[in-house]
Amino acid sequence: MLKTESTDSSSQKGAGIGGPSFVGLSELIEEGDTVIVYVSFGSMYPIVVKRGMSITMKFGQLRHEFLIGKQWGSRVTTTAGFIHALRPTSDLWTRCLPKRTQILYTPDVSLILSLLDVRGGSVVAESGTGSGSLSHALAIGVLPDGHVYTHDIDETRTRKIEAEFKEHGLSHVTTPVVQNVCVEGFFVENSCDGVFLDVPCPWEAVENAVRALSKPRGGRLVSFSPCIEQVQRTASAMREAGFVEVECIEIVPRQLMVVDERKQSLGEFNLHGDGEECAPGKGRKRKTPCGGKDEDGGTTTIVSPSTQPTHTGYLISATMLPRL
Amino acid sequence: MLKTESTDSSSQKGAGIGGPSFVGLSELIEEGDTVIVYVSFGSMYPIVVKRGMSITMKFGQLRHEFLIGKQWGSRVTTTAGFIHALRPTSDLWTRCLPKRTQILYTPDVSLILSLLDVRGGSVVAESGTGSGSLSHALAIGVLPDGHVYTHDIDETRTRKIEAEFKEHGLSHVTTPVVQNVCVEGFFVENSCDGVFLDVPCPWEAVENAVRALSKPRGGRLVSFSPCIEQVQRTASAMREAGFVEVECIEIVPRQLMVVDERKQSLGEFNLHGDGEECAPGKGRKRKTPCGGKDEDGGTTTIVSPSTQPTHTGYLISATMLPRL
Amino acid sequence: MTTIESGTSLESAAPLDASMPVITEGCYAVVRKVGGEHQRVVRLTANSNVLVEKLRFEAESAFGHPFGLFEVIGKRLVPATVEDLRKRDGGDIDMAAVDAENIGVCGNENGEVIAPSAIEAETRQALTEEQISEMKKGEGVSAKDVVSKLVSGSASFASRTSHAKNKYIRRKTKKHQDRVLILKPTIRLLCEAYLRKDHDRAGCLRIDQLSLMLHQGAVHIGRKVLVFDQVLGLITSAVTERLAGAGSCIHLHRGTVAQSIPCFNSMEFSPEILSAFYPVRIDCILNGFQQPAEEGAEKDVKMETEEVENEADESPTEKLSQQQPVQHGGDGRRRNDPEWAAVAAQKKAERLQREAAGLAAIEQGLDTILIGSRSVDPCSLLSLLYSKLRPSGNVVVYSPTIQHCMRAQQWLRERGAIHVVLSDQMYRVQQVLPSRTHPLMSQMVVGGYVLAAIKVIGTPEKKE
Amino acid sequence: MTTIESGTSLESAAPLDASMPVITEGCYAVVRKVGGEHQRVVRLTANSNVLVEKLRFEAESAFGHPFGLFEVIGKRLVPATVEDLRKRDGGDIDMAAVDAENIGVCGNENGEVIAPSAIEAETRQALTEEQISEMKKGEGVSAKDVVSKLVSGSASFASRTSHAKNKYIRRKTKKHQDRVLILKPTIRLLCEAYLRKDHDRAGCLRIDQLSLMLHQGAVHIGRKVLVFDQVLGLITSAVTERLAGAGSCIHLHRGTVAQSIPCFNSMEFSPEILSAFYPVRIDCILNGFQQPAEEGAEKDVKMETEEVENEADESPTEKLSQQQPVQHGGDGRRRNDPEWAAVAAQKKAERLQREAAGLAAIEQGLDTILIGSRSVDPCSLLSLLYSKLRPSGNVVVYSPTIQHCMRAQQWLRERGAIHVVLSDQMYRVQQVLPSRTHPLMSQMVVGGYVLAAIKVIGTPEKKE
Repeated sequence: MLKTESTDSSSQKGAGIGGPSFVGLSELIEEGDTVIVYVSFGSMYPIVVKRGMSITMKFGQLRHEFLIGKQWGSRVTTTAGFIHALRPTSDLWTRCLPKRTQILYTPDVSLILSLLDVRGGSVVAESGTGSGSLSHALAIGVLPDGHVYTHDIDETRTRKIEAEFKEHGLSHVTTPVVQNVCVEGFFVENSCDGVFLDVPCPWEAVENAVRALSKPRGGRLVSFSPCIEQVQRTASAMREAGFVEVECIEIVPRQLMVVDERKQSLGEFNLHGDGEECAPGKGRKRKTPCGGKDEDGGTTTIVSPSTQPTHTGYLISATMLPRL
Repeated sequence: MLKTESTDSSSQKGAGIGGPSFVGLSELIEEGDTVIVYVSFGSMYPIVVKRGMSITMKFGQLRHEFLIGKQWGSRVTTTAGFIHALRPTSDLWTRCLPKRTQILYTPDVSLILSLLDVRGGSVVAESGTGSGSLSHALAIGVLPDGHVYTHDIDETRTRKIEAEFKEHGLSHVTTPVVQNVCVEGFFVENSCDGVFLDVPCPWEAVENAVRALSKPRGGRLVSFSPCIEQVQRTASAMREAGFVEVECIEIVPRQLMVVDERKQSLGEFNLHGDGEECAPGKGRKRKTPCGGKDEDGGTTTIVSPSTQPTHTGYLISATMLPRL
Repeated sequence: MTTIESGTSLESAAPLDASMPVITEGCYAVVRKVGGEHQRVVRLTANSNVLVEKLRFEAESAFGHPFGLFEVIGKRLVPATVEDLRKRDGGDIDMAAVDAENIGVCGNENGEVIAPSAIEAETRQALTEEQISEMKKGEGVSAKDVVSKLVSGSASFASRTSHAKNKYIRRKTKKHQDRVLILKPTIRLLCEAYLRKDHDRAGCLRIDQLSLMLHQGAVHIGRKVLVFDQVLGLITSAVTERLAGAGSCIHLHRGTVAQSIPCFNSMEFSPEILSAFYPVRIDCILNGFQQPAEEGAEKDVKMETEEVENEADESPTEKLSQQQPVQHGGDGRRRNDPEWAAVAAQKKAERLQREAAGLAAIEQGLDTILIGSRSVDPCSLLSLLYSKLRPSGNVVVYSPTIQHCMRAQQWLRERGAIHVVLSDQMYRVQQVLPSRTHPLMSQMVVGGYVLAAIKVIGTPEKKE
Repeated sequence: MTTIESGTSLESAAPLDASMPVITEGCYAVVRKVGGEHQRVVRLTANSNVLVEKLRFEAESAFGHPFGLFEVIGKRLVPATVEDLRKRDGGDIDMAAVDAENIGVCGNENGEVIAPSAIEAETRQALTEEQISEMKKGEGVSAKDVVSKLVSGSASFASRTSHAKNKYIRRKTKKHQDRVLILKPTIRLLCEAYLRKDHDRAGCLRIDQLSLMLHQGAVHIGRKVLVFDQVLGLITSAVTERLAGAGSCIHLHRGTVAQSIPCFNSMEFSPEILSAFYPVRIDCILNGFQQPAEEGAEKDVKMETEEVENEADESPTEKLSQQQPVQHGGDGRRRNDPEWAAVAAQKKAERLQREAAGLAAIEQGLDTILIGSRSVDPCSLLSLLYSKLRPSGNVVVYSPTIQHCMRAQQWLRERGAIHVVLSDQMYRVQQVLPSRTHPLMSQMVVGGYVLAAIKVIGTPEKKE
């Protein structure tokens, strides 16, 4: 469906704050910027704009040239339709990043930042890096002068996130590391305001997390686990390690859609039916017959789509108090 | 708050179908009937009507005499207000029964009946009896010619449910038994269409449940457990015992209230505030000022009360296929 | 079913009920692949094939066997027992409620992270899809055989952790599963099947909310229950079953005969149970609870014969007059056939008589009104029916549209109804597997709202 | 906070940041009993007592100590460490997220059911409430001592299963807990505290939905974010923090000065962070994004002095001009005092200048509009503000009222906004204890709806 002719983007720009892409707020799209090519809801592609390149999507081709000098948010014509050129944000990036692993999605990512008390200047350690969905949010959150140490056991993934951070103007606040935090510990000690774990056996990393956290400032530990068995062992390990306020939260988002309310009287139904008989199994957009008069056409909400994510994982969080 | 002068109701009537109380549908209230004295939402008391008795509630006293001959559903005056005399139903009974233990509430009770495929004529075994919330629903569900064997280790509870069944016209379809199903097994073998477990270690009763279920007809096993650890062991035991379609469900009801929508324009808010400043912390019923004109006063729903049950237990259900 | 006399344990007694339910030609069944996610409601007719999640078998091969577990071997069903399969193949045969997509990165028992290379290697499979397909066509090759071939064909299997091995086998077994459950329809199974098939037409009504309606509506034997069912007959079926032949399920319907209630038909109720079922035309309700005068015999007879032709399978009342299933006329029968017209006329007379009885029951006073609405405003029903509800009677309104329930609540409150409760509920399936217990990652999340209330008398109506 | 240079591990290095946060007189703190369910936001002033879940202590005894864990001994706080307490008393000190009422019938380790007599016996306690109360008044008697006395006073303790014993101790310890956490306010803590205190005034805004707003609104340094905050300043605080002093948080407010934002005040932002905070009167927005002309100096000065008198604690901008906390005039100061009037006049000039800068920022183009509404229709805000949003800018609307979000969604769709997402979410706390893991039995279940969208250009507006 998506074919991009440029996979190598060795452009070296964008290392400073206020630079391009994720943090910058320039009026116009420049070469080297990351642009989210938004086709439709749920269908968008990130590209790094480079003259001579083009992107081919299901509904047409687009030459990067056409984007340069355009205002962010512009509608741009492709060979067979149009797209919108959006400024990259952490939320959009999560929705279209190149997936190398299971990733954390926006509802969890945003809550994790709050559970870690992330703010400008925070020092945060994360493992594993995965595809960098959370890593981007953390990096943007600790700007201008905090730091994110992101650990993964896989060198390929680490190198990829390093390149992405460079492209996105986030290198100066990030350090990707190939390191198994369960075995080798974290890259820094007595330094962090927050530690985040998304590893198969988080309980093995809890003691190392204690070492990573700043002693004088204290800090927060957050762990994400899909299964309750992991939660149980991790919570015990946290209590054992001296954390307080150990709490386990689950959130389940629900996407809603605004639709016209179906409303007819019994008489109307008796006369005309409910419009189902004619077109069985044809989805939501059926018109409910109500005998000509379109009386109080209210709206209502439905959950849509009908099947949605109902679980991603449990978030266990805890506080390490300042230690003298 | 509630003081009833009559605790002994040794009336022997009501053993047949179409008799009084729970199953009967007579027009008028008679002596010996169980009546739900409904004061207000969340406040109701079950009584067995007996001449000469009276019930004293927070808002007044009511002599049983006044109920006799009244139509069910009537408003009846008390010394300091009024009540409604309601026909007992399984749902109302659950809300006001004498609690001897933790009980199962309507959402779980109703789903359990469906998970057990309860219908007229079903033979069902239950343990423990507890306060008989589910037992009543089961007994009514298997009418006219099914049977409910309800087991408990506590003789007091068993004797009480026996008396209640008599009072409620459900004796002929019920057999309360003092028996530990984990150790001694169920009262009947090769007989049941459904077995329900609400015991601390349900996994210990699974093999006995298999024996209780009808071999030629097969049947359903449902177990209720508050903690996930119980669920894990029970599910394993079920699979081990040859059940199929082992499924664990959790339901969380949410009570909603219809209220006026708060809606004002920015200008109205700027001029009048939102009505909060005057009466901080005074609950929901604040009036949002909107400058006189009461424009499109729509309604909306809120969850109310703000704190609600968010977990009762997990329901594990499974099917035992017919065995030759 | 038989009630057992209390007083003694029945160790080694003979089966109490020898009528083990058996699959017969033309019967309805709920078919589900073991560990599969979908269940289908099918009518098992001779010469028909049943397809469920890519597994196909000949319906005819099920006839005469008890409902239960089967293996599919070369499109034929072979009865199986859980015990035998477990003895033969080991492990648990049940894999329902397992996330299909729950793959991702995972650790081994020692908590070590598995390098992604191990996961990517999963695709390094010596067997091609065609070869697998070929294997399965051959008779006698079970899913187990396919999976063990897949395991030996996997380049990376040996290098995996045992946790990962377990997962791989589970997933592959599920995919190539050749076991099928053929179950007698129950309200529970039908509710799930129709919700999955078309949740919109089923009004998003889940089994938990259907159960709640029955319970808050106090539906039990002897009660007169009026049902407005825009949800494929789910409510009508459940009520009819609960009445167990005593009381009345008064079912309002459009047109001449009850229609759009496939669930009701699939339940194949016995005549005894059906004796409590009273279909009544909405026309009658709108006509002041009177059967409308005949408009034109010509048109009516035409409709009646059309009904006999087209709705034969759909009409649930026919069993009332005959113990044996009706042999429906083939396509060859002509509308003008006088014999056919006589049948139609008799059916019509029976139908009208039944309807009259239903209307009489309404006049005696209803114990419960159950409304399961999709498009019809419940207030439009309540304004016609509420006066027929006996005091202390129950009304329960279900709708996937909150506004329906909000308006109905206001309507009922204005008329002094008490114990008014509006609720929705979350319903979530948990995967329960050793070390992998969590709610399913993705599920159907539709549902509706249930409004319950009790009618009382003696309360002055509130002014609005 | 300091960034560590990458490249080497820092084993046994000295603390990087010696500025361990310390409790000072007049500072805000979040106070919570260990294992307690409620947290309170308090300002710790000399001579004040703090009461939290029946535990009372003198605020003054905390001054000079770092934020953290304390024991209350005779109304005085004594700093404690988790390590010491665990050494001394054993067990885990943390009992948050445990159901208080989760008692009921329960089995022992061998799965035997406990006879109800054992449970009822719990009330057979030799110690009276008065005796317990007396014990706790005496200095040096810790919760642990109380509990051990309770255990020896319990007639049935010995006969219990060890599971039941464990439960009993846990429950009693929780009740008589004398340990308290005094924490520096964070957005997370404030959000929880205010939601519990008055969920209605907090607009039912939970931390997960607040976080989602920030994220979908792409709030980060450098952005110009307009905030309409009817939720006690939760959104304004979170945005101001995220901007870290770079960018603009333009806060719309009623009246002369920003009001009803207690969360903002509790955060005690540094002047550096506050430099990105621009309060702007709604009057200006309604006046075509212009500061309204002065109406009457008399009234204005009166308001200004009232502000100085009454809203001193509430006014968040004052720190901008002074590094040190302002010493507010006592009640004795008179409104007509010329010195006082001069202070008021200067404050007013600063305020107007700041507001002008905020209005200028709006004119330059907003990157994000965040609306957290309780009563104000979001469309009424969008119709004024949307034109000021830059293309590719984000708008996020939160409201506890779905209709607000529904109308806003339609409004945005009509103007061609893309990536329009409307959502709510379930939020549930799990109790995680050995063999007793389950969601809390009862929780606050309020919440709201989050609507997010992105503005684009070049799209023809849809006709409606």
